[in-house]
Amino acid sequence: MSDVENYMKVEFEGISENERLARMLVSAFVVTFNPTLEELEDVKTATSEAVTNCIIHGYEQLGGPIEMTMEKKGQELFLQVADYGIGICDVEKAMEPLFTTKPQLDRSGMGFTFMEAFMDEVKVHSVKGKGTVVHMKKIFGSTCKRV
Amino acid sequence: MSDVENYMKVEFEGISENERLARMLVSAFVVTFNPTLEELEDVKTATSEAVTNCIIHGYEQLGGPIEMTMEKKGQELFLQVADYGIGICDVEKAMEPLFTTKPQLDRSGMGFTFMEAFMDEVKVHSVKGKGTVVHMKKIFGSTCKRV
Amino acid sequence: MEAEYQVDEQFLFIYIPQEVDHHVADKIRRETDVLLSERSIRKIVFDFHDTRFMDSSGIGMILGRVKKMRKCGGSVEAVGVSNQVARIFDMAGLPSVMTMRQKEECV
Amino acid sequence: MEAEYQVDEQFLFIYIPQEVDHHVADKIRRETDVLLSERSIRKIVFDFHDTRFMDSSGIGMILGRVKKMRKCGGSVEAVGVSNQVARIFDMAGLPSVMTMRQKEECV
Ligand SMILES: Nc1ncnc2c1ncn2[C@@H]1O[C@H](COP(=O)(O)OP(=O)(O)O)[C@@H](O)[C@H]1O
Ligand SMILES: Nc1ncnc2c1ncn2[C@@H]1O[C@H](COP(=O)(O)OP(=O)(O)O)[C@@H](O)[C@H]1O
Repeated sequence: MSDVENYMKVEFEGISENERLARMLVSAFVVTFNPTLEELEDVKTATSEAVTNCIIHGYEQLGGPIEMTMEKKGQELFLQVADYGIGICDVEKAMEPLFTTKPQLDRSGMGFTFMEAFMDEVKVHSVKGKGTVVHMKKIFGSTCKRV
Repeated sequence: MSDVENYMKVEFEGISENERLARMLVSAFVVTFNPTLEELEDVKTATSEAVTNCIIHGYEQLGGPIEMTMEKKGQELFLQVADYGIGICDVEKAMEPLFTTKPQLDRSGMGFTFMEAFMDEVKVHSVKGKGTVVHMKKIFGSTCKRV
Repeated sequence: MEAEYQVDEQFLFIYIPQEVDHHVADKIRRETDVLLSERSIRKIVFDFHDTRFMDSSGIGMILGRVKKMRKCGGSVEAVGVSNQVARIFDMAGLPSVMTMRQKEECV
Repeated sequence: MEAEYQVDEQFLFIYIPQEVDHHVADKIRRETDVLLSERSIRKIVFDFHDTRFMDSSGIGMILGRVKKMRKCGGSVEAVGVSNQVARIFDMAGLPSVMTMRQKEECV
């Protein structure tokens, strides 16, 4: 942890009211990167997607603890979002655009696609019946833009 | 925990840059109480005092983890701020207005006084060499105002 | 933070709030479907003038209404879409299934 | 978020930022003391027009400057104090050791 300049770990209840809270938390942490408006929106959107997935898929709307960890290393943000819910059987399949297991709830299947589009790195670790962790990385002030 | 409607636990590094972060976190949580501007300011000020004390006194500006816990029960907010720092020998003395052990840092000794003025309850548990927890309670929308 | 609804003949205007996440999208979905079952609506106009945040839950809610309206020969339109929201629309391919009009913005 | 300083003859004007906590107060304390050691200042005027948050660290910083100025026969004044900040000033008894002028506010 020696090269971590700042960090924040948060745990909160997995209810949909807290999706907004999660975006506010990540915004509060990310201001120290002096982000552009677009960078801030990127991180807020990715956070919203990951937290929503814990609530709807991980806990199937029955609630449970969500953990978010943020670390600042130079201009890099490491963001983790975790639940202790049902887990994902086939992560590769889950990450395909438009794939969703909850079409009856009008899910678009674009959650992981947005996370990948807006962050510089997205990795998912999931164990069936144990839970899911999404690891994301964002490099602020990078000159290479996505196409 | 059955009557807790919502909660948030946060851990972050005890550096002065994070005093502002702590106020943003508590503000984000407290909006769900639909607070008046004055109630919001009260809680922000009390949080700022407690977190600053962990940084300056608990960790003597050398850093260390600060934990904040917020719980919503109806219109009551339970706010805890904790450090694992040097602790307080004489809590009663420490809570007296104008008492400070760091006059050389231009401390006013008004931190605990402000916490008590702005919150409905303040309790301090501290163990020398182990750390300090400040438990605070705020009742939102209460008609009885402080004099 | 609440959506507002206005029915004018066969049009349903939905004024979308500032932020559309799953919590908000779910509420709009339920409220809209009540209106669609009670009134004979041919066109939904989503008004995004106030909206500065939307995620994939908003996309799902809109696509669901597009499907529903198509079944009865109706249609869906989005107006006042900011650049921020437009990039989400574009990535999800929404402009190919519905009319989208962007907000005029000074750059 | 940074304080600004202006020296005019023997006056030091300090424009206080929006929020004054320990982090900010400590910076102002250090910057002010450098100016006080370099220039011959008789009066410090803290301008609080922009300030909407202050805690006890701000009080300590101001009281420290009051003591310092008194030693050399100088004084300290606060102007543009909002209701929010004034209630903090009052609780700490600042008005009894320095002049404080409140901001005109519509209630
Ligand atoms: N935290 C999670 N726990 C369990 N399953 C998940 C989780 N996150 C995603 N999934 C699975 O991955 C699928 C795709 O997710 P995503 O791309 O976000 O689309 P959507 O949320 O619209 O379904 C989900 O439908 C679900 O089956
Ligand atoms: N978290 C803490 N750890 C150790 N000591 C503390 C802590 N909080 C307060 N104290 C002690 O209590 C005293 C009074 O605190 P306070 O009223 O906030 O005034 P101030 O911070 O201006 O000194 C401090 O000077 C310090 O000795």
